[in-house]
Amino acid sequence: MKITLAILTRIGQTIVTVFLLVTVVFFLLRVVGDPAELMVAPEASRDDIDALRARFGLDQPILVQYWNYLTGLVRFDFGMSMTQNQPAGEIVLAHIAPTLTLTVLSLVIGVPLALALGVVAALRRGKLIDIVATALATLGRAMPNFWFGLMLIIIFSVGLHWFPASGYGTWGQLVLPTVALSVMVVADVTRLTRSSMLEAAQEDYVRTAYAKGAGPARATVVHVLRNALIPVVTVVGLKTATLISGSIIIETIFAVPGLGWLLIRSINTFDFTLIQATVILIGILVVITSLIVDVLYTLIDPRSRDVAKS
Amino acid sequence: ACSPPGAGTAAQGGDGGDGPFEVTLLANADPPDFDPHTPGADEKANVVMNVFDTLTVLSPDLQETLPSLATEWAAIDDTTWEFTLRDDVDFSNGEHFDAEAVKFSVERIMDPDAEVARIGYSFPTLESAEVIDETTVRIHTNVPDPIFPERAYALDIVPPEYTSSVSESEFAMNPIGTGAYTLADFVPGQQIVLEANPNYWGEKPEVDRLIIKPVPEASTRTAELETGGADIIKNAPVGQIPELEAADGVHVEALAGRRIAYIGMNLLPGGEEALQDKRVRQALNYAVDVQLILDTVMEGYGDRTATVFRPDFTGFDPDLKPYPHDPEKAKELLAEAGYGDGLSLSIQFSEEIFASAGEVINALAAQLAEVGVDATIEVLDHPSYRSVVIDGQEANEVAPLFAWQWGALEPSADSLINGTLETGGVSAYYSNPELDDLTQQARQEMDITKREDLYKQIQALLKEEAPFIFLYQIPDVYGISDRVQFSPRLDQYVIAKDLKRAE
Amino acid sequence: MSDDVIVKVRGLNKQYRARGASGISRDLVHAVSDIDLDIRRGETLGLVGESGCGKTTLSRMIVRLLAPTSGSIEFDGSDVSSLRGSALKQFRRRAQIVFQDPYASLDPRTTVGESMAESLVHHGVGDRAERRRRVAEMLEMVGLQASHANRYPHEFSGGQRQRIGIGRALILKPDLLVADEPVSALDVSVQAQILNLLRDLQKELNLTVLFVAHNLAVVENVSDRVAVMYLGRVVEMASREEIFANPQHPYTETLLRAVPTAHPRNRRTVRLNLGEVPSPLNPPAGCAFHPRCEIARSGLCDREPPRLMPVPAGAADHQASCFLRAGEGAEPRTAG
Amino acid sequence: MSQRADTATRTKKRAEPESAFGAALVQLRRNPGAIFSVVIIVVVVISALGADLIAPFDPNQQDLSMRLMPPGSVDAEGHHRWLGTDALGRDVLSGVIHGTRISLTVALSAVVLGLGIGLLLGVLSGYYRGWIDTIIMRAVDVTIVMPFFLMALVLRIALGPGLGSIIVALGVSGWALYARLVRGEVLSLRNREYVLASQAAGANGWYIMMRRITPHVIPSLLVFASLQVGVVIVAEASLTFLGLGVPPDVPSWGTMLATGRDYLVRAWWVATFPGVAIVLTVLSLNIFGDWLRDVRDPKLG
Amino acid sequence: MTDTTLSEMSGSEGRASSEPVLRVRDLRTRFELPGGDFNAVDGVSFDVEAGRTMCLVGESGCGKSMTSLSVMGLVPSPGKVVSGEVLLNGRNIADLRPRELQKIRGSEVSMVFQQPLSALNPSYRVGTQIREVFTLHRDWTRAEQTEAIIARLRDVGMPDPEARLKAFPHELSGGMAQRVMIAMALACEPDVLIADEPTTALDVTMQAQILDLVAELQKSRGTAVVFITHDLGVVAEIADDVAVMYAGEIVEKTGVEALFDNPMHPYTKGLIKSAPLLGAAGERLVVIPGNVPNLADVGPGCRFASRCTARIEAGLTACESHHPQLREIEPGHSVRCWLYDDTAPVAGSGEEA
Ligand SMILES: Nc1ncnc2c1ncn2[C@@H]1O[C@H](COP(=O)(O)OP(=O)(O)OP(=O)(O)O)[C@@H](O)[C@H]1O
Ligand SMILES: Nc1ncnc2c1ncn2[C@@H]1O[C@H](COP(=O)(O)OP(=O)(O)OP(=O)(O)O)[C@@H](O)[C@H]1O
Ligand SMILES: [Mg+2]
Ligand SMILES: [Mg+2]
Repeated sequence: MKITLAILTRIGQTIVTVFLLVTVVFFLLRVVGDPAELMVAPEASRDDIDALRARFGLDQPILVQYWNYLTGLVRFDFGMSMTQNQPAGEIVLAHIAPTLTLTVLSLVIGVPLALALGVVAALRRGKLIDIVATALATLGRAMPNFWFGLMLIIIFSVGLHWFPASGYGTWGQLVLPTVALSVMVVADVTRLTRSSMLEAAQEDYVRTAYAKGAGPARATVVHVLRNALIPVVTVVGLKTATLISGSIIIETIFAVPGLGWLLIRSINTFDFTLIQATVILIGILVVITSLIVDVLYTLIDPRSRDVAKS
Repeated sequence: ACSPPGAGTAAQGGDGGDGPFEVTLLANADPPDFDPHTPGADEKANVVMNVFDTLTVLSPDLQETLPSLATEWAAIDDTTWEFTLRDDVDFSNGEHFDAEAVKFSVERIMDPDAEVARIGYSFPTLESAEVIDETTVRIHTNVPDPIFPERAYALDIVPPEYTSSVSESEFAMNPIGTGAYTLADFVPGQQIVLEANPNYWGEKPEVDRLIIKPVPEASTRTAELETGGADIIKNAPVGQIPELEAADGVHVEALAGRRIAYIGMNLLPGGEEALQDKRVRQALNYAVDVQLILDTVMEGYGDRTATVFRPDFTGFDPDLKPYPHDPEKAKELLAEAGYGDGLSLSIQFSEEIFASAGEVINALAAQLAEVGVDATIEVLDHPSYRSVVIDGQEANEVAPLFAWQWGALEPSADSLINGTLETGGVSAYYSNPELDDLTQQARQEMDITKREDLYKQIQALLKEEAPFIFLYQIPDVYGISDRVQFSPRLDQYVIAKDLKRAE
Repeated sequence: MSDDVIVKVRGLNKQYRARGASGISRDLVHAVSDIDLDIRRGETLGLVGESGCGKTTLSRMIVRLLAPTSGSIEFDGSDVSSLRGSALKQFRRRAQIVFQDPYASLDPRTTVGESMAESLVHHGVGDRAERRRRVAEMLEMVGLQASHANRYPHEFSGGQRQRIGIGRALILKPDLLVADEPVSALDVSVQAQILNLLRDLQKELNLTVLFVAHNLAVVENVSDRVAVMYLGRVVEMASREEIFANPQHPYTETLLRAVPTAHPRNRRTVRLNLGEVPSPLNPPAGCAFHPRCEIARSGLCDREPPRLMPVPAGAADHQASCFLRAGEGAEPRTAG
Repeated sequence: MSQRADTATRTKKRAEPESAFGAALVQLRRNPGAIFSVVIIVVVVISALGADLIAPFDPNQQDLSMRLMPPGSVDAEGHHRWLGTDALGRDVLSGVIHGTRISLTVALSAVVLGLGIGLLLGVLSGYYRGWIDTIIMRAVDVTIVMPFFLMALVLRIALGPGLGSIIVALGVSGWALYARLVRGEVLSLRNREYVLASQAAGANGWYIMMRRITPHVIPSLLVFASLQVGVVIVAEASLTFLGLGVPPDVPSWGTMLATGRDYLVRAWWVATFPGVAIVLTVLSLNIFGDWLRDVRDPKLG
Repeated sequence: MTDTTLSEMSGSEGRASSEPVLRVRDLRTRFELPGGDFNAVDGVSFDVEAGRTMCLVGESGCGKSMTSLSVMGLVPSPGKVVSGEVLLNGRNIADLRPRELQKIRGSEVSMVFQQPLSALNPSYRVGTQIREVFTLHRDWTRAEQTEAIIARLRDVGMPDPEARLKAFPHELSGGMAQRVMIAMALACEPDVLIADEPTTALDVTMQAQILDLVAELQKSRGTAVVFITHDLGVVAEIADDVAVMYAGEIVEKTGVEALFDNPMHPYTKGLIKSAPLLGAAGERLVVIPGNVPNLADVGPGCRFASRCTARIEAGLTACESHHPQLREIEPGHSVRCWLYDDTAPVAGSGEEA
């Protein structure tokens, strides 16, 4: 009962956030300039530009445009793309799959790896393996990912011919971008796992476990790790959000036709409707992710469950 | 280059020699659509030029006008061209090609009520088309247009029945033409597949499939070519050309391209005071060492131009020499004009305006600095830069100096002058009645020698007036797999039927 | 002294909106329900009760650090329950509070002197020198040295910090001092020092004190009168002697029985079955104590909450909220 | 009753400001990673401050005849080019040294800007709660959901090119994180007894926020910020890579990396050295930040 | 349940009752910290016999918890047991290998902590956490385990134990959680139960119930209990023997009645007098002046010297320079104080001797 209420409230919040996002993006873009001028060929006449303006309703007062856009959204109509002769909504939907595939793959690979590294680093605190694992993780944060991506291409495509450098469609093509994205995941999750392991290891209940006769292995895995995972879930959730909205560079470098790629492309062509549609969709995905994280959180942390009981 | 395991791209399909021959071409991005009559010609060219035919075609150097759907043509009077059409041509959907199709296409282009913007601006002289019989069509122009047959290269013919039976957007995504290829598959962001048209009226091409893939990052395109993931890449970053030249299984083909790079000056009222003085403008031209930049930053590619005229332009004056690199002269002129103590100007550009723009502008700025002109660099993102320059005269946000380029498709300076120098041109920040007058005369002059003479006068005037810092013809550099034989065209189109298997 | 009431609380309620983990649950915690309470000028009123029964909530409302949900608080004859702005500030000059946790109640980044002088600053008392003088005076009064003003809290022990907290509360010379478990966090030896100090100061400054504690022995030691709270309500109120010698409410009896003995020879021999404190989220209907009460009568005690009534019937200065005990004037007392 | 023992444990765990500093110094000596990071940070700061004195060349000085010289070579005039030259014949070492200044200026200003906004709004949000909180937190959500590059592009266009707009773009997109962090801390601080004590003493909301809450938020905020400086350095490089960042004539690590990418195979040194500079700096900031946090929170130390 | 008989054999019957189950000899636990090194436990010795309760009292920070953790072999780093013996059923735990030590913890000796809610793992159900003890120490089937868990919960007076199995710790009140802790500690019927301030976090009514519970369970099982508290009331309620700690040392050790009737050490006296007692209303409390010394810089003398008024009254001079030893003054009553020691050196003699 209260759980449903909680979910409804979250959905309400989500709608508010998305509405604000739409509004902010809409007006921000209008600050920027007139897409009509940007879309026509340099050789076009002023009449052509005016015609274009009229076609996309850019000649109307901005509030009218905004109202029309909102009423369209309610009907799931994101407007026509200004550069591609298709509804923006359809275009965006067609680009979700690559982004989600990459995101999920890099999580599936990155998170377990990071957990393992983090746990080992925490257990062998101050030892060589800790230093190596933390250094690797930190390196993942320190390396600009476009540089890392290009390095991957030069080494594994051009040099070793192991994987194709770009594109989307085969498994081979997923390898390098997945690696490049996973590094971002591994970096943060390893560090957090390590520190949250160390923190959980200080808790009283771990002492209780030892007092019960548990050995270090059991105390660590059963008692420390389980609780250390709770903050990790939150960060993995946040990370997922950044992966979705932050894959722009990786998708550009590896020519993966996902949402980031689409965003950069629509930004470059000043396709307002397409930018809006992309941003809104990214926003929705991010918010859905945080919903999922909340649910996971409830599963993993019994304390957050008792909202339902009294 | 050997192929990566699991790459599974079609590029390898044709390696054997007898299987279907596939060629993979990498582009920056997907074209917005495939309608030949809407703007975006450059992005769409890879598809449009292969799927559609035009009345005439130009030779790769754009010098000669050759028959295509039209077998011959003649000027009937000052404002009428008559084209004789082939009678053995069908569109790929079976619809027959005839004079009606030409008329339909002309009217489609010129339709003022079209839902979407059409490319009427590419045909400033076009008035109407008149069907004489099935294989004869007359084109009426509003002013005498000596070069209409050349312009006809841009006039793609669409099938009337199909085109009018489907919606704008359906046509744009499922184009039907008479060309050597048909659009077989389009996965946005992944690939466009063109397949040889079995009913093509001309010679059967060697390439069975042309696959076009969008890869936004230039370094990645280079890598793909080197790994065998692609066969043709356009406009590799200049810095990577030597790398490509050295790579196995890959060669580089280059051509002085159709685009002319120059540094524009804001000479409109309200622009920079100092630049109003001709001597200052000339000094800037003396100050820069364009050849050195071409030899180094441009890795030896690109051809110096005296003004903005290409050698293939009507009336090109081979005797007019570029400004020499003469810093002393530059300083002198500056001193004469009262700027002996130096001058501060800012220079605007976007990285995408031409290849290696950042480095070229940097190098230019350093050279200007040597004569006491302190050029502050301002880089904009390409879209905003375009909106600043194009039609930005009223807003006057453009910097005193700005890097720009123009790529006339025809071997004529007309569109270039019209767009960048003639009073009121979309990106013109200059107004000179004399130039306007000469241009207008040349535009309407049917006599070729007189026309050539007018253009020579224009060139001399341009060099003297120096409304730009003249730079060079931007090179078109292609990286090509050794398995493909390809010779670049001045218009930058990759015409699949002209590609051959390497021996 | 005796009947001059300085604080008069009537029908006071405080409800908290308990937030769940997801931030949206709307459970109401009835931290304080329907409290009537008088504090007489110059007395020390002890307030006892178990953890979570609302002692802190009540005491913070009395000094208006919390706004009541409903009810009135009269201070010296005027209602202060809805004061705001400068009127509230003026009230605060006269009613001050000492907190429970000597570690959390001093800002670790502020010197002790500054912390003590803060209220002087806010009320515009004196100039710098004057304030410094008063801080020094107050430090000595609570048994520290004037030179301690420049130190930071971490340089002091818990007992010393609590002295500082008391000094800070008294520096404006308030009429009422609310001490919210001022010794609960301290070791016995230090607790004794603080209790003695409070007692001395009260005499010296003619203070009215509301002294909150959960330790009955402490309350007995300092109080003139005692109020016992259970689950948000005052269930019994009487003079110290009465409460300890003649407890009327069954809960008070329970509390007294649960106190550990003072000597091993007096050890309890029977096992106590005292039950669990219910959650204030959903307190039992009727008398909140009835599920644990040995004498509760169904149909009577589980209907509606009893109010404080004089017990034994007609007693002048002894009130308890128990239907059974209040009616004892008529019925003979049942259990012992 | 719980409080007595609570405080007993707390005194063991809590690091008090003064003693923490001494302990920090002691700890520094024991931690080679921290020493390494401090050394790098000092070097970076010195290069930023003294770039003009340290760098062997003007980083913008071009010589097209000396382009792409490998590290260690000696140029026509007999000067050592320790890290080689780039495509315009500029000295890579000098570029890296001067790049320090720009990258650090951009990163620090952006962090300070974001931190300022985040601190102010976070404190307001956490202290006042209610509708102020709701509004600010929705703004936080929107900022976090909004793709960073879109924001950067829009701001850049709105504010014009140049360092200023990048700083604003980076700063503005960071505020939400700080605001969230600050709000969380404020929520836990505002019910501390010493805050109530200040209220009881007659302090108004502004005084409490400025004097009783903000000073306690700042240390953990600074730890976070030291990590964030690294993030911003990388973000600046990424923006520049996408052509939305620092202008190409300004020697920042980002521009060097972005232009050097065309030469990764031919002249690896052009992009590698600025890349290494970024990695080392960010690495050090991370190690330093981690260490700061450990020192502040001895539970982990 | 063969275990019961086993533990009974080794516990109360198989051994002469004078033979203590737990003997602690000269235990010293040292912390080496940047701020200075100190012994949190400094030469502590005591014995606990089966079926008896030994109370360790003392103020916060005097080393009570460290003593108990040292006995368990669970001293947190950087602390270390540097000397002394802990003999559990005659075996010195310092000689045991880690695996053997693990076998002992939870089965022969177990512990209940002060904060019941934080001592339970928030992520697991109560039943699961008790079950873990059986998994570690007993070869039982799941059904047997469940049965035993329910039995233990019933023993500690948990209402509706079958349902409570499924509860998470945060769903329990402090008192309930402490019962779970006790059920868990007694699950394998250990010989020794160490309870470190198990009632400090609880309300009086709850405390009374827990104290009853411990006493009862101990009586029925013959367990030896080490009960740590700072509350003399609790001592009076539950102890057989008492050791008073001050600054890492035991300063007085005796039977509980003797302690209350005849406290000897000035500190113990102060402690007893400074606690307000029910029924002694309104009296001014006796105060021990001063503060507990910092363990890192205790002087050479008696650690209580600076706060001791008796020393001045008795005109003792040795206290500040000479460290007193714990001496048995009366049978079963030991005190660490020069007042009771004729061998007390006279001022200055320390240097001469
Ligand atoms: N800010 C708050 N929000 C929600 N509930 C609260 C809040 N403050 C207190 N409560 C609840 O109100 C009830 C009374 O709390 P209060 O702190 O007044 O009790 P107390 O008698 O002082 O307890 P203790 O002895 O533990 O200090 C408790 O159940 C508590 O959980
Ligand atoms: N992990 C630790 N690191 C450093 N010092 C510690 C640590 N744990 C305890 N100490 C110190 O050891 C001494 C003894 O601590 P212990 O916890 O045994 O005291 P206690 O008598 O149990 O006190 P309390 O009544 O507060 O529980 C104290 O001075 C304490 O400061
Ligand atoms: Mg309280
Ligand atoms: Mg302890």
